[in-house]
Amino acid sequence: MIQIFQLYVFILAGFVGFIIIQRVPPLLHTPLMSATNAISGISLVGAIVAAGGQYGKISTILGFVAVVCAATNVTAGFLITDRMLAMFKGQAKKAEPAKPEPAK
Amino acid sequence: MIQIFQLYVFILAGFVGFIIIQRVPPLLHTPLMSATNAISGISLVGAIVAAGGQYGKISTILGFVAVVCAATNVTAGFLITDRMLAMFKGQAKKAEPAKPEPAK
Amino acid sequence: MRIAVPRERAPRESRVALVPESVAKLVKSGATVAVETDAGLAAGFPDAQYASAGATIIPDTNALLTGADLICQVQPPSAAQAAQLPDGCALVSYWQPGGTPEALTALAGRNVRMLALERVPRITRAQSMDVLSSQATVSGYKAVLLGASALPKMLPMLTTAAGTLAPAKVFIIGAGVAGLQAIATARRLGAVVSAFDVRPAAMEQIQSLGATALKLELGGGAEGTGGYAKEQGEAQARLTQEGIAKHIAGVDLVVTTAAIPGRRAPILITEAAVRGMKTGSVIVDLAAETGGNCEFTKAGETVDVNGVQVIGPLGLPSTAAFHASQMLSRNILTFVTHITKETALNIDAADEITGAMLVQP
Amino acid sequence: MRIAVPRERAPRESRVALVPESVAKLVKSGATVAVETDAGLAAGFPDAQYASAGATIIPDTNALLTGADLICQVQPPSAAQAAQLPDGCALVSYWQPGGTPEALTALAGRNVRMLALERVPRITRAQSMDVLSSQATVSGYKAVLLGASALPKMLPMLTTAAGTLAPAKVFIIGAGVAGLQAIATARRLGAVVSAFDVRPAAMEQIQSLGATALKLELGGGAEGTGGYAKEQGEAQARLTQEGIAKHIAGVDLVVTTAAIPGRRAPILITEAAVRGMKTGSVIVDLAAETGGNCEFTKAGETVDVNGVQVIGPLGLPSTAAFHASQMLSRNILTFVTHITKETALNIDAADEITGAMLVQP
Amino acid sequence: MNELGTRDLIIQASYLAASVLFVLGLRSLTRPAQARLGMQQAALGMLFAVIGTLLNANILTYQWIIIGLVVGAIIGYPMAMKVQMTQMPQFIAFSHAFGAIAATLVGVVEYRVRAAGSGAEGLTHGLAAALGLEVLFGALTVTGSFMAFGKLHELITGRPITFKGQNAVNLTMMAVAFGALGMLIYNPANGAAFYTVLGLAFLLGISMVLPIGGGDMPVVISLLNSYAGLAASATGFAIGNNVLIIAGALEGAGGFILSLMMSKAMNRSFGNIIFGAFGAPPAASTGAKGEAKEPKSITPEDAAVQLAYAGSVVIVPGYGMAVAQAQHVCRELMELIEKKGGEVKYAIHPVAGRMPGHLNVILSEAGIDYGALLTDVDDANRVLATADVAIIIGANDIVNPDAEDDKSSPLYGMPIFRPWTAKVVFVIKRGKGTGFSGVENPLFTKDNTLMLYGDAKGV
Amino acid sequence: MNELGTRDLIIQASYLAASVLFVLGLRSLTRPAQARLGMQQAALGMLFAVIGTLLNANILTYQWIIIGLVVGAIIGYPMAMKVQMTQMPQFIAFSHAFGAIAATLVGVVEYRVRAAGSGAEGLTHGLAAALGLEVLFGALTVTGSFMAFGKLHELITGRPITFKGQNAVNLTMMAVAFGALGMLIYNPANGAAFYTVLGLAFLLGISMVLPIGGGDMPVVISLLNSYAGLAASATGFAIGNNVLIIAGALEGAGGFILSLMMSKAMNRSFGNIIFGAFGAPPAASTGAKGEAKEPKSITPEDAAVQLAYAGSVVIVPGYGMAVAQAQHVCRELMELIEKKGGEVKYAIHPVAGRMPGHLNVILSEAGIDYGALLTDVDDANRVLATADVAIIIGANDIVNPDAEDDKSSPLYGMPIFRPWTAKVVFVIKRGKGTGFSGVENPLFTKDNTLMLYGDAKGV
Ligand SMILES: NC(=O)c1ccc[n+]([C@@H]2O[C@H](COP(=O)([O-])OP(=O)(O)OC[C@H]3O[C@@H](n4cnc5c(N)ncnc54)[C@H](OP(=O)(O)O)[C@@H]3O)[C@@H](O)[C@H]2O)c1
Ligand SMILES: NC(=O)c1ccc[n+]([C@@H]2O[C@H](COP(=O)([O-])OP(=O)(O)OC[C@H]3O[C@@H](n4cnc5c(N)ncnc54)[C@H](OP(=O)(O)O)[C@@H]3O)[C@@H](O)[C@H]2O)c1
Ligand SMILES: NC(=O)c1ccc[n+]([C@@H]2O[C@H](COP(=O)([O-])OP(=O)(O)OC[C@H]3O[C@@H](n4cnc5c(N)ncnc54)[C@H](O)[C@@H]3O)[C@@H](O)[C@H]2O)c1
Ligand SMILES: NC(=O)c1ccc[n+]([C@@H]2O[C@H](COP(=O)([O-])OP(=O)(O)OC[C@H]3O[C@@H](n4cnc5c(N)ncnc54)[C@H](O)[C@@H]3O)[C@@H](O)[C@H]2O)c1
Repeated sequence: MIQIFQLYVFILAGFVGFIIIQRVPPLLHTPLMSATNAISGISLVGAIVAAGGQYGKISTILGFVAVVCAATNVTAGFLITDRMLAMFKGQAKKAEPAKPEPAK
Repeated sequence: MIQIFQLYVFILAGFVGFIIIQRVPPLLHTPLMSATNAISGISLVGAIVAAGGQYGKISTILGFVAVVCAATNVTAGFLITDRMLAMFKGQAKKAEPAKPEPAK
Repeated sequence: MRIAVPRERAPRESRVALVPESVAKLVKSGATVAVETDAGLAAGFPDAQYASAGATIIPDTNALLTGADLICQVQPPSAAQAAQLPDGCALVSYWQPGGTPEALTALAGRNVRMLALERVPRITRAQSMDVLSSQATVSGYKAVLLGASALPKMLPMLTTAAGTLAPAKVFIIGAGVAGLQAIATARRLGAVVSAFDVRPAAMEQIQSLGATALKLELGGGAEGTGGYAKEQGEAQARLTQEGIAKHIAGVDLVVTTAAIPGRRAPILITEAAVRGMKTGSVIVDLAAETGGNCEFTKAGETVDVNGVQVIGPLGLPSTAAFHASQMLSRNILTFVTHITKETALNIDAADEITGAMLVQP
Repeated sequence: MRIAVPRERAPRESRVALVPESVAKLVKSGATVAVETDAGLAAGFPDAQYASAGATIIPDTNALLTGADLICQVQPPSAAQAAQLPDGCALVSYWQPGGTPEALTALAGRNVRMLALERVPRITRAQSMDVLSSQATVSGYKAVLLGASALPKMLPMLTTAAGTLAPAKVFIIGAGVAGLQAIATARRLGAVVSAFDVRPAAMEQIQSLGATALKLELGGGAEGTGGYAKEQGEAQARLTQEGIAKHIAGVDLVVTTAAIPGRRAPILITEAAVRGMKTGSVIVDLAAETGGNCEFTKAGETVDVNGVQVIGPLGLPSTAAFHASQMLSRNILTFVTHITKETALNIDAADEITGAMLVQP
Repeated sequence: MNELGTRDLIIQASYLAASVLFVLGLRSLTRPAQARLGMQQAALGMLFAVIGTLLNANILTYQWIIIGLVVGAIIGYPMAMKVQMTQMPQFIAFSHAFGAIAATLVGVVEYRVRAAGSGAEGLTHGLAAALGLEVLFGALTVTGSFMAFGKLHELITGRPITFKGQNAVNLTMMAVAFGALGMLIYNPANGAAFYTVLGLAFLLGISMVLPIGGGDMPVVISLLNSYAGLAASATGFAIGNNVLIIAGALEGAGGFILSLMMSKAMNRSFGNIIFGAFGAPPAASTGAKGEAKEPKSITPEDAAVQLAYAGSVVIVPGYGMAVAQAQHVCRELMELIEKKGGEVKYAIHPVAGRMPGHLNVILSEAGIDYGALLTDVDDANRVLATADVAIIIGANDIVNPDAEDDKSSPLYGMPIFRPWTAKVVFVIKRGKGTGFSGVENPLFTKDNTLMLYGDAKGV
Repeated sequence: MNELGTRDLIIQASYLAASVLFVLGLRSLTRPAQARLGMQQAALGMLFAVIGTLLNANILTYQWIIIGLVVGAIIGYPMAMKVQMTQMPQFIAFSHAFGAIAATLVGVVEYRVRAAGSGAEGLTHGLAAALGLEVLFGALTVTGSFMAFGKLHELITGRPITFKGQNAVNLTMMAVAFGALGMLIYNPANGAAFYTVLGLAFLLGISMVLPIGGGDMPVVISLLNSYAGLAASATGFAIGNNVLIIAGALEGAGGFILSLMMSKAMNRSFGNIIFGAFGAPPAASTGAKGEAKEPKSITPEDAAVQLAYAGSVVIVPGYGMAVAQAQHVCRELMELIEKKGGEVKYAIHPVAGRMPGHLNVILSEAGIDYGALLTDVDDANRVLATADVAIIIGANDIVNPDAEDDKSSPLYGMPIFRPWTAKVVFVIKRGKGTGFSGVENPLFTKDNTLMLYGDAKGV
């Protein structure tokens, strides 16, 4: 049963990703790329399990390397994204994307 | 564990519903209302289980009524939706919603 | 019913009362139309077109008028012409300006019912017979062309390798039919346009053409009945003059169109105001016919005051005789249709429109 | 350096070579400027403005010219004026039309270097000195106003209670500077505009102003050097004439601007073409000065051919003397700056621009 | 990995397929051109779900199920096919009530079965919570939907029914219901608590809808949709069925957001509709048929969508367009429509505006081609008669039918445009002002006329 | 109902929170104004996920984990803070490679552990499939990302590297990799198959990116993002972790659709970029720095969004605008910008167009106020120097810096506009045509200049 549920979760999450990303304006494509990269650092979770599991020396070493790499990815990913988005900050006040039919 | 997964499924599906419905143009609000109504006929699934389970007479009767009601809902719901949407058919060729920035 | 269209004889008049298109419609509705030779020539409608519209071309005036039930012309009849008309006929033409008491007596003598075009009431139903509106349209347009031609400047802004030319400033006084058309024309040519009118409703109308409305603090509205303006009080008038004087000191071209029905046009631009203008400025006074809105205006002449030209044009519609005739003819056609009943003339003095137009001696 | 600006004496010339604004700039750059009394009056620049710009106003022509290093004027010098000039000075003005061999001899006699404004080469750098362009701008604009005033129609389409007036059809021949400006002006007034030019590049330029380009099948391009047109071959010319004749039969107003530098203007509208036009149509021939594009054109006159008016205007820029002078003056100012080096005149015959403008006897 | 039996695999696969088809179907509604196909997919999804369920090993007898399905189809089919388009909203409500009955009944059966211990598993706290929520939302939806149907079908008055202390009563009922729910969860075997929840939910459904006006019913129906969705989800949790959870969650979230969007489109706050329905009834709105002959209004967004699907559009500009200097905006509109393959013409009335040729000037300023103008009244009326949409921008007198119909009108005798011969008419003006002549315009209350109030620049 | 321990509950709650935060964070990217806050939420989500994991009962030693986290942070921080904005794309690729290494290593560890039987469960077929896919996608991403980084950072030539039979080689490798994967699933204990998959995936990563030009790298990076997401999801399946599944699925779907959108925005087909990268290198694109001094191009959508956030905009129209008759479109653009609070000015050059005052005519046709015009070259240059965006519409010679810099240019000495002093410059023209004077314009290759090819009507 668990696998079935996992499949549901996977498919639904894929849907969510699909629909959301489709609506990201081109201006934010680069930050988005960076953001998905940051989130892909989620392998850190796997890495932690591997590194902390004490499955033997090699596994621990590999796990350790994995933790380092994943942590690097997470740190760099989120920071880069944040820096990029900070550039929009000053303009953020003007807010709200373009509407096709202005109602002035 | 199962409940956790169910919760995930519920939350993710809710997200999907939320995001999708938000983008439905006002023109289609009425068909949409009808469509969600049709889908709410999904209780048919529960009704079938209840009616077929042979949990005793009362349960079976209640289940039977439930099946009738749900089947009515499903049939009417989908047919009404279809009729409404058929009205857009003639215009469907012209397709595609407005783009804010024309690129001719 | 026999309709006669004589050739206009007044100087500066190039219009014709009915153009071939209207003639054809009248003929189709059962009337007989006789047109004097070369009646439409000056307006750009040669006899051949009338002939093919179904009219008879008659060179002799007497022959033309004989047996006519209705005579359509532009200018009012002279006493001499009036005496010539067939007994009991009807005449559709302008009566003012130009109609004389003698002519009226002569008309009465021949039992001719005179229907004055300029008296069409300004009600919604009669809009398509309203010659004042249709001819004022031409005047407003032509006045700006006249002014723009006389002006030593170009109206539009132009950025060129030889510097940027500032757009000319044009000021229109009186935002009636002519005034609004003048605003539109000056705007088309790229000028920066402002305008003034005493009627409060005119403000919005001025802005609806993209011009700025000059606001003078005067107090009290000035809209009379039928869309006409009523006369201003003494104090108001002075305030208006002063406000205008101040404004036109910076203006290149002024077109005035202010009129009050049945009276001398109000003086809006004083001597001092003209002297306060820049050399090379131009004033076109469309009210010249009724005395002018400017103290210097001489009807039919151009006066140079210290380098400011004051032009008092007469008969502007005739300078665009083709289109002016076309509209006039449409107005007359609609009116003729209004006063005909089954191909016969039916002049009903009790009718709201016809009654208002009948000139009683 | 002393610069003198005489009053123009030619008939129909109301422009002035330098306007107060330019004078002020020259004075600021270290030159002395003397202006003859009333030199700018006709263009709308009174002496007072010159005085406050730093010029000396001199009533006497002789006194004005004495000691002048550079004389700026619009019209070419007559032989008499040439003989009056101070020895060794330089003169900036138009040379053609109007410059005579006698005057040239007289200039040579006084050692005067004549710099002809109309010879500014058409290179990008010299655009701001290009008087042909700046004055043609005025001509193109005024030509349409002239035509529109003469036309018995209104240019724009108007839907009124008295019927819908069709917009007038305007046709521009020659899409050079004047022609393009004419297109723009007619379009502004609401006319339906078409245009024709032999240069293929002009097609796109015509369309860039929202007009339609008339396409005639002729074969072979016609762009010479410097943006000027070259003369057409015999057969091509005939085809052009025929194509134009066919097109203008349905046109209300024609403005012709076609010119080939240094030659008589090509005849593009033949007698037959004019006779094929509607009564009331108007032709404004801007090439009148160099012979006209229409066979009937008489420079400075209006000819009536069967109800078609052929207008051959002369000196159009002078009719908008204020703006025309302003641009001319800017052109001259730029050129004067080009030929001055540290407040002294420095006429370098080897310079691409100056060299081209020097009139050699 | 605990491998599943083939049958289970098929069941799960069809559930998965159903879920995906539901999502895709709803998604298709964001694009009108694909909506119909999408909903047919959703129907297919429903079929998968049913088939999957029928394969369920727990089902011992098919007899009643088959009969039930057939009977349901027999009731549903004519209901759906006969109802008129204008009655759609109430029949959605009606059909909806049926679905809710089913959900409620399932909840009751399940509770009975589990409480009796005859089911596969006993009653846990979680299960009790799920079932309690199921009947709460289910029952509320049943009576609420019937009420909405009644109001729309005018069995009950469409006007809000209010009485003093209504809010207090509602709040008390709600509190009690939640209290009972709490008790149920605390002690799953507490049957009294379960039925209290059920009963109160029925009452709540009625009392919630009572004070809401007929015009606001579509918002209510949407909200009830949302509740029904939550009920379905709860069922899913209770019987461990993903399809139910997913479809329910889709509906729950979708219905809720839809009701928000609808109330926004009606320019009313959601809270206002649901709770504050006291005082004056709403003036007019989409589904309302109550008030006689008030002009119908519409929002720019709705108009924009309708325009996007119009093939031929005639714009009738008047003085108001000049006042608003809306010519450029109007041109943009034209370009948008033309890009979609529609055709736009402008009908210029001889006396539109305040001077001869006023609108010619204005439109030529916007660079609109002479070719797009209809300047002859008869021509224009011919084109209007076949147009999909007529847009009246700041015009009034020139489209006043009184000029033809009412001899006493000052406009009588003036030739006018007949925009009402087009399929739909939009009128854009600032408010209920009259034109130059100062007379009222009966056009604005015609059935196919929709008012779009605002400055003429506002589309 | 199998109740969970408190610790498990906390873990699951933090995972759930992390999942929701990820979704919300990504969603915030659809609204530029909230994007930053949203991504900070996502970072918080990551924190939750890590904390949740650290609570995992299976973790016996924290020492290496802590050290690893600290080391990672120490490496990542300067990397992120020092990199220049223009180098973003390559550093995203670089950082991405690290994530992929982690995923791959986890896969290897997990396989080793499970194969050795020392883990909680043994190797099922499903687990083998999950782990196989994990290392396949993971390893592919590692080398692919490094390649992309190298190309963008110009360690490797940005030009596509192709050789004959490349496709055949790639396809063969792919086939073998999938074959090995199949064997692995069939026999989970087949370590050789597992490592074959791993090795081939490394090779595939290289060979896939080799033939793709530097300009197309952003598309590739996105696609690799997608693969990394799938790897993460596979990990999630393998170790039964929802957060991994959700984050991975979000990324997998998102990255894929993003790469599709990007290739569409570059007007190239996706397939073309990924498979057909033979022949000529792509002209130019957003992140590419490869080709020396090729003008950078941009899509109308990107330009539109950048404009939406510009405070002051100067439009420099030239002859091309007249040719395209784009004045009305230009006015719309102006209105859009002004509605957002931006200010628009038009800089009219003395010799813009083909006749004196050409652009005055054109702009007055569109009803643009004289007040919005800058007609003095010096004034205009002052305004340009402080402008956020300069838009050159169909102008060329009048903005050619050669007129100031290059004595030999025919334009030398003409006063010109200096749009490059504005923060960003958009140039809208049909192609690489020259202006009236026929000379090249070095403006177009300046660093802050972005070309928008197309008819001038196209924004
Ligand atoms: N053409 C001529 O020569 C001429 C001359 C004089 C008189 N007239 C008369 O003028 C009338 C012309 O008819 P029409 O239909 O063009 O105009 P109208 O009947 O005067 O109607 C104009 C409408 O526009 C609306 N409006 C005003 N400003 C607006 C804005 N900024 N935005 C949106 N709507 C606005 C007004 O309603 P709200 O206030 O509700 O917005 C008004 O009802 C006729 O009665 C004609 O007889 C014509
Ligand atoms: N103002 C005057 O009086 C006058 C008179 C004669 C000559 N000139 C000369 O004309 C030039 C004026 O400079 P300018 O910058 O205005 O124009 P320009 O230098 O001629 O450049 C026009 C640019 O517009 C582009 N273009 C053409 N059609 C287009 C379309 N439909 N959509 C988008 N882009 C289009 C062309 O590039 P693509 O082909 O790549 O699209 C071209 O590079 C100066 O050299 C001046 O000396 C001026
Ligand atoms: N209802 C209809 O059918 C109809 C028909 C035609 C005209 N009208 C309206 O009638 C009005 C006047 O038409 P007209 O042009 O024939 O009027 P007109 O020629 O009599 O006067 C011209 C304008 O001068 C203005 N004026 C008068 N005294 C002034 C002063 N002291 N200072 C400034 N301005 C002064 C008047 O207000 C008027 O606008 C217009 O608004 C027109 O729209 C209505
Ligand atoms: N590069 C520069 O700096 C610069 C400066 C000024 C003008 N120019 C260009 O030079 C060109 C001509 O300028 P102009 O107006 O002084 O020219 P012009 O007055 O000599 O001629 C006017 C027009 O008539 C046309 N023409 C000649 N023979 C014709 C015929 N048989 N039929 C039809 N048309 C005929 C010409 O092609 C020209 O367009 C323009 O395109 C202008 O843009 C360039």
